[in-house]
Amino acid sequence: MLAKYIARRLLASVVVVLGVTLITLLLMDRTRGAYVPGIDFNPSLRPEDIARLRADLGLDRPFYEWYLSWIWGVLHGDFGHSMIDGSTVMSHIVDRLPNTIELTATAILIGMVVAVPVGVIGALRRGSKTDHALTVVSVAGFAVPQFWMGLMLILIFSVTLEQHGLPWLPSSGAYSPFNGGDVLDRLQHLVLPATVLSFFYVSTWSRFIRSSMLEVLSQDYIRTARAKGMSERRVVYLHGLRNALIPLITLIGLELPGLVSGGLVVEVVFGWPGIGRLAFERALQYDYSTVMGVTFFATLLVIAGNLLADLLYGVLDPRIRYG
Amino acid sequence: MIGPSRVAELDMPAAGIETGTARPAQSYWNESWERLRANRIGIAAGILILIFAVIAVMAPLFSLILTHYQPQTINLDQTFMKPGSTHLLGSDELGRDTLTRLIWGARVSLGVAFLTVAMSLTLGTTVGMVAGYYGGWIDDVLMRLVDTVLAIPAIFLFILMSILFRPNAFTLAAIVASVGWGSVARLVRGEVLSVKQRDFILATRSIGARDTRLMLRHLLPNVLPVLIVAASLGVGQIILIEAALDFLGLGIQPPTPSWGNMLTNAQSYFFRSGFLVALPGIAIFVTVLASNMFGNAIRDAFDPRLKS
Amino acid sequence: MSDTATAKHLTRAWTVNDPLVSVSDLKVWFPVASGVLQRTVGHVHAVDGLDLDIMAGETVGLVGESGCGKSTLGRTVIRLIEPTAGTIRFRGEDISHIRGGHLRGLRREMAMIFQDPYASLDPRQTVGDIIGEPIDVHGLAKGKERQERIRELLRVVGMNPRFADRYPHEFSGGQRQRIGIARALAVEPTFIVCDEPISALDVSIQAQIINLLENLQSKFKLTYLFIAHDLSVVKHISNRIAVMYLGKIMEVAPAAQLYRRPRHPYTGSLLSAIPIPDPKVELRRERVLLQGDVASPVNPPSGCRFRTRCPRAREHCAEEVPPLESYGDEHKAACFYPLD
Amino acid sequence: MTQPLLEVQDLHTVFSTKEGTVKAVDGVSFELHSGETLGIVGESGCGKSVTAMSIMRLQRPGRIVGGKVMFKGQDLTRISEYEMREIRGREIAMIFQDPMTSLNPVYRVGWQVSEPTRLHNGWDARKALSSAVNMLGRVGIPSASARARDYPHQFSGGMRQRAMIAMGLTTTPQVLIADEPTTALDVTIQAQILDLLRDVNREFGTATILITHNLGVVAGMCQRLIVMYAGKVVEAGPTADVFANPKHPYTWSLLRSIPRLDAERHEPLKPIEGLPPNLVDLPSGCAFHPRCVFRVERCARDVPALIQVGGTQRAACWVTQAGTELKGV
Repeated sequence: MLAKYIARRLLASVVVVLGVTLITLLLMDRTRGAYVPGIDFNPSLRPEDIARLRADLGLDRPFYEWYLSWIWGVLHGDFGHSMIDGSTVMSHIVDRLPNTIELTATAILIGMVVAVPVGVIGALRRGSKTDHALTVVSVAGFAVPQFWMGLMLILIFSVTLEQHGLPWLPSSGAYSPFNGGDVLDRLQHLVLPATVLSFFYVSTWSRFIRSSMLEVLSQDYIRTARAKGMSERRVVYLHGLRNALIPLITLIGLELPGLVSGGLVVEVVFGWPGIGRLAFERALQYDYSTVMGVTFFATLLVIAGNLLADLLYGVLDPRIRYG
Repeated sequence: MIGPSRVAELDMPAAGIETGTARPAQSYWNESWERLRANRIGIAAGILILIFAVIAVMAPLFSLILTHYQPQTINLDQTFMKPGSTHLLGSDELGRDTLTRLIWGARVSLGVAFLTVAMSLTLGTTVGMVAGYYGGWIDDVLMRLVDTVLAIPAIFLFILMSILFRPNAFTLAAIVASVGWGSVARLVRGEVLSVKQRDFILATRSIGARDTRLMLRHLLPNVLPVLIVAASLGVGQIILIEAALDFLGLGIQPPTPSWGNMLTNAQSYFFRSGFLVALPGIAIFVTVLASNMFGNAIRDAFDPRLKS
Repeated sequence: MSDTATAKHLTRAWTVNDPLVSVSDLKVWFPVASGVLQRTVGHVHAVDGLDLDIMAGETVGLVGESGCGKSTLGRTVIRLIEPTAGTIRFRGEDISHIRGGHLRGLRREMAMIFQDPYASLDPRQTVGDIIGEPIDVHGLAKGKERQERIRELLRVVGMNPRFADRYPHEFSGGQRQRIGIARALAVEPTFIVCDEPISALDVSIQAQIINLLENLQSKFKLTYLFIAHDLSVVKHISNRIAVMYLGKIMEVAPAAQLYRRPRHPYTGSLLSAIPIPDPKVELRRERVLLQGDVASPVNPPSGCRFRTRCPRAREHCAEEVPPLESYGDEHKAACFYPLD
Repeated sequence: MTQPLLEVQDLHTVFSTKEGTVKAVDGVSFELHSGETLGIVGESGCGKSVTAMSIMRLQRPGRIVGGKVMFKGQDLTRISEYEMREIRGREIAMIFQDPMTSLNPVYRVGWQVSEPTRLHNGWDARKALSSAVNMLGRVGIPSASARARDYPHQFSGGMRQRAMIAMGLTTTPQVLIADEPTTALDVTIQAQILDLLRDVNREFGTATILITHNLGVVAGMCQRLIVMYAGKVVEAGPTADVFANPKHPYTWSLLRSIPRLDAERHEPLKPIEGLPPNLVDLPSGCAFHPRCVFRVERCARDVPALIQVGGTQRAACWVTQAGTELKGV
C-alpha cells in the first residue's frame, strides 16, 4: 500500500528532523557562549539592555526550553523572527529559496541533458577513443575545486572579455532576479554559476550511467531482445536505457540536499542570493532562529528528495512494491 | 592502512605444507595486484600520491635543503616575485616562498585528508558492520542515526564546529569525519548484507564460530576491497572539501599554509600574480585527480566485472 | 579421525535403537511485515508441523520442489535457524533452544554440506584455512598436528594435500564440493545435513561426489539428511525418503518402496515427472501432469495443502488436514484418497 | 532424405581471453530436418550454447571463424546484419535457460510477446497484442488477456517460460532453439514445459533444437541427438540407438554414471573420473582421452574424426572406429 508506505517513511522522518534540529541547536548553543546575536550592530547597549535583549530572544532559558518552544512554534507554522534584523524567518526563506531552486534546477536539467547521452555513448563505444576522452573529462570534472573553477570562469568570461571590450557575462549582482531585471538579464546572471554546478553533475552522472548501461547490456533480457531480431538501436534505447536510468533517479534524489550545502560555494563565489548563502552568513552571526529555520527546510528537502526518488523508482520499475 | 598487512599474511604459505608445483598460489589479492599493475595510468596515479605524501612528511627537510625558506618567513623586499632562482616558484604578497608554502601546505591538506579518511573509515566500518551483521533493532537504531547525520546540511555542521573548535589539522579532520562516517557506514552495511547472504557465512556459523570471528575473519576481508576504493576516492573528495572550507574561511587559518587558504588568499591578487592562483589550484587538481584515478584503478582491479 | 568418542556431554538416557535425530511438530515461520509500523501481518509457513525421525547410520532423503521448506528444515535441525515451535531432539536430548557453549558443543556433532560450492567457500581464505577453521574454533589441534589433520582431511576427500595453500577459485565445482565436505568432516561429526550437494555440479562429476559421500558414510559411520529435488539421486543414496510439500511431509517410505508403490498423489506425479535416461522407458511412460504452480506458503490452502493441484482432490480434502497414516513397514502417507 | 531445413557445417567459434584463445565451438556439423526435435547434449562449457548462439549470430564477444550455417539456401554466417535481423525472431526463434531474467522487467508481458509481430510483420499494436494474447492462451496461460497486462515479476517461473515460448511462436518460425529451457524449473513444472514443447512441435510443425545436459529430457523428447564434449561433436545418431548402444566412451560412461529412478537394486555408480578439460589448454588428441577407460595409445596423439560407426550412428573415437565394442570394465 502506497499510502501506508509514505506514512511509514514520514514517521521515520520525524525522528530524523528532530535529531538534525537538536544537533544544530546544541552546536550553536555550545559555540555561542555569552554572545548575543545582533550585539555588534549596537555598541552603545548598556548591560541591562543586553539582559533584556537576552530575555526577549529567549537566550536566558536553557536550550531545551528554547527548543521545545521552537518546536511548538513550528507545529503552528511559526518559525520565529530573525535575531539579527527582526523580520520573520519565513520571509527570509520565501525570499531566497526560489533563487536557489532556479539555479539548482537549471544545473540539474543541464546535467541530465548532457550526462545521459555522454554516458550512453561511453557504454556503447566502450574502450574507444571517444570513451577514453569522455572518461578523462569527467574524471577531471571531479577534481576541480568548484570555487576555483568559478573564479577562473569569472576571470575569463567577465573580466578578460570586458577588458577587451567584448560581450561579457556578469559575475555577480543577481539580486532578487524575480523582481528586478528582465528574463534576459536573469539568464545572463545564471549562465556562469549554472555551468559550474552542472559540470560537477555531468561528471558524476555520466560515469554512473555508463556503468549502469554496461551492466544492463549484459543482462539476459537484452539477449532476448536481440534474439527477437531487433535493431541495435531499439535494443539499446528501448530495452536498455529505461533499465539503466532507474538507478539514476536515486542519485538525483540525493542531490536535492545539495540545494543548500552543495550550491553554497557557488552561491558565495557568484554572489547568488540563495538560501545556502543566507544560512552561511547567519550561522556566522549566531542567528539561531534563521539557522534553525533553514536547517528545518533543508532537512525536509533531504527527506522529500529521498522519498520522491524512491516513489519514482516504483513508477519506473514495476518490480518495486511498497508495503 | 589495513590492506597491505592482510595481503602479506595471505600470501605466506602455511608453515609445514609443501607448496604446489603446478603453479604458484594465486590469492585474490595477488590477482588484483596483477591487474592493478597492468593499469599503467592507475599505477602512475598511485605513485604520484605516494610522492606527494613523502614530500608532505619530509616538508621540514625540503625547506632546509631545497628551498632554504621557512613557510612563514616574511620578506617585504621580495613580494610578488616571478619564479626564478631566488624563489623557485615565486613569492606571495608578503614575500613568502611559494614552493615552501606549497610543500608545507601538502602537509596540511594531505594530512587532513588521510586523517579524515582514517577516522571515517574506522567509525563507519564499525557501525556499518555491526548494523548489517546483527540487523533487527540494532540496525534500526544505528541506521536512523546515520540518516540523521547524512540529513544535516553538512555545511552548517562545518561552520558551527569550526567556530567551536578553531580548527587545526586534527580538529578539522574530526569535523569532516563526523559527517563522512555516515556514508561509509551505509556502504559497509550494504556490503555486509550482501556478503551475509552467501553460504560461507552460514557454513562458518554451522561449525560453531563466534560473531567476532565471523566479522573479523570473514566479513571484514570481504568488505575490504570496497573500503580501499572508498578510502582512495575519499582522499580526493576531502581535499576538495577542505579547500572549500578554507575558501569560506572556516578551515585552516592563516598564516599556517594549506592549499585551500593559499588559493583563497591569492584571489585578491588575481591580476598581480597569476602564479599565486594557478599553483595551489594545480596542486589540488593534480592530487584529487590522482586519487580518483587510483581509486578507479583499484576498483577495476578488485572487480574486473565492472572494469571500464 | 578415529576417536569419535571425545567428550560428549549430550548423551543421556538414549540408546542406539532410538532415533539419532527426532523432530516433532516442528514449525518454522518467518514473519511478513507490512503497514505503517511494519507490524507482522502474516507468516511464511516454511515448515509447518512436521515430524521426522532419523536413525543412526541411515540416510534419509528429503525431496520436494523449491520453496517447499526442505532447506529450512535442514537448517533448523542443525540449529542454524531458530524453530518457531516444536522440538528437535538429538540423541534424545531436546536441543530446540540450547545456546552458548552448549550449542557450540553440538556443532561438533553436526555439520552441513551446501549446494553452491562457489558461495559456500570464503574466497579470501586458503583451502587450508577453510578446513582448519572448525579445528581452530573447537581447539581440536594446533601447529603441526593441525596441518597434518588438514592434509589428512584433503586425502580423505580425494584431493592432493598440497592444495592446502591454494584458493577456492582455482578449483572446479566438484573439487570445491570436496573441500566443503572436508570442512564438514573436520569436526568429526556424527550427523551431516547435505543440502542439495550435487545439483550445482556437472553431470559427469555428480557420481564422483555421490560415491564419495557413500564411502565416507560407511567409513565414519555417518548419518545423513540428504536434501535434493532430484528423486533419482535421492532414491539412489537414501534408505528412506520423505516427500515434502508446502512445509509438510506428504509421504515417507523406504526408498525402493516409495518408487514401487507411492501412496500419495503428489509422490506419484513427482515420480512421473522425472525423466528417465532411456528412450524405451521414457516414451512408454504414463505421465500425471500437475496443473498450475505451488500455492503460496503465506496462505497455505486449508485442509490438505496439495489439494489445489491434486487430480484426486475432493471436498473433504479442503476441510480437514489428512494425518500421516501408516501403510506398514515404515511407510506413511498423508492422504484421504491414496493411490493403491 | 529430404533437404535439411538447417545445416551446420564445420562451425568454428572462438573467444579471445587473457589466457589464450578458447575454441568454444570446434568444427561442429549437424542437420536439422523440418518437424523434428534434435537434442544437443553436453556438460557446461562443452560449447552447446555457443553453437546455438552462433546459429543466431548472437555469439558476441565470440567470433565465428569458420564453417557455414545453411538455412533456406543461404549461409547465415555471410548475410548482412540487416538480413540476419529478419531471420532472428521471425524464422528462427530462441528461448533461454532462465525465464526469470530473460524477460525485460520494466515492460508488460503482452507488450513483449507482441513485439516480434509488430517488428517483423508490421502489425499495429492492437492486432499484435490480440495475437499475443491468443498465443499466451494457447501455451496454457489462464485468463491470458488479463495476464498480458502483468509485468514479468508477477509471473511464476513456469509461466514466464510459457510466455517466452509464446513470444517465440507469434511469428510462426520454422525453427525453435530451446537452450536449457527447463533447467531453472522444478520437475513438475519441467514436465509441463516439456509437454508444451511436444505440443508445439506437433501443432505448429516447428523444428526444435533442444539443448540440455539432462539425458532423461533428451530420451523423452528428441528423435536424434548429438553429444558434445570440449567444443566438438563426439557422437551423433538416432536417440534410441545412441542410448541402447553408445559408440563413444563419453556417452557410454555418462549413461552409466547417472542414477536411474527405475534401477532395481542399489549398485554403486560408476563415475567418470577426472575433471572436464580446461578449454584454454585442451589435452592432445581426443580431448576425452585422459578420462577415458578405453583409451589406446593413439588417442593421445591424433584427433579422431566424426565418422559412421555401426548402422546409424557417427562417433569420433579411435576405439569404436576400430570395431571394438564398449563393454563394462
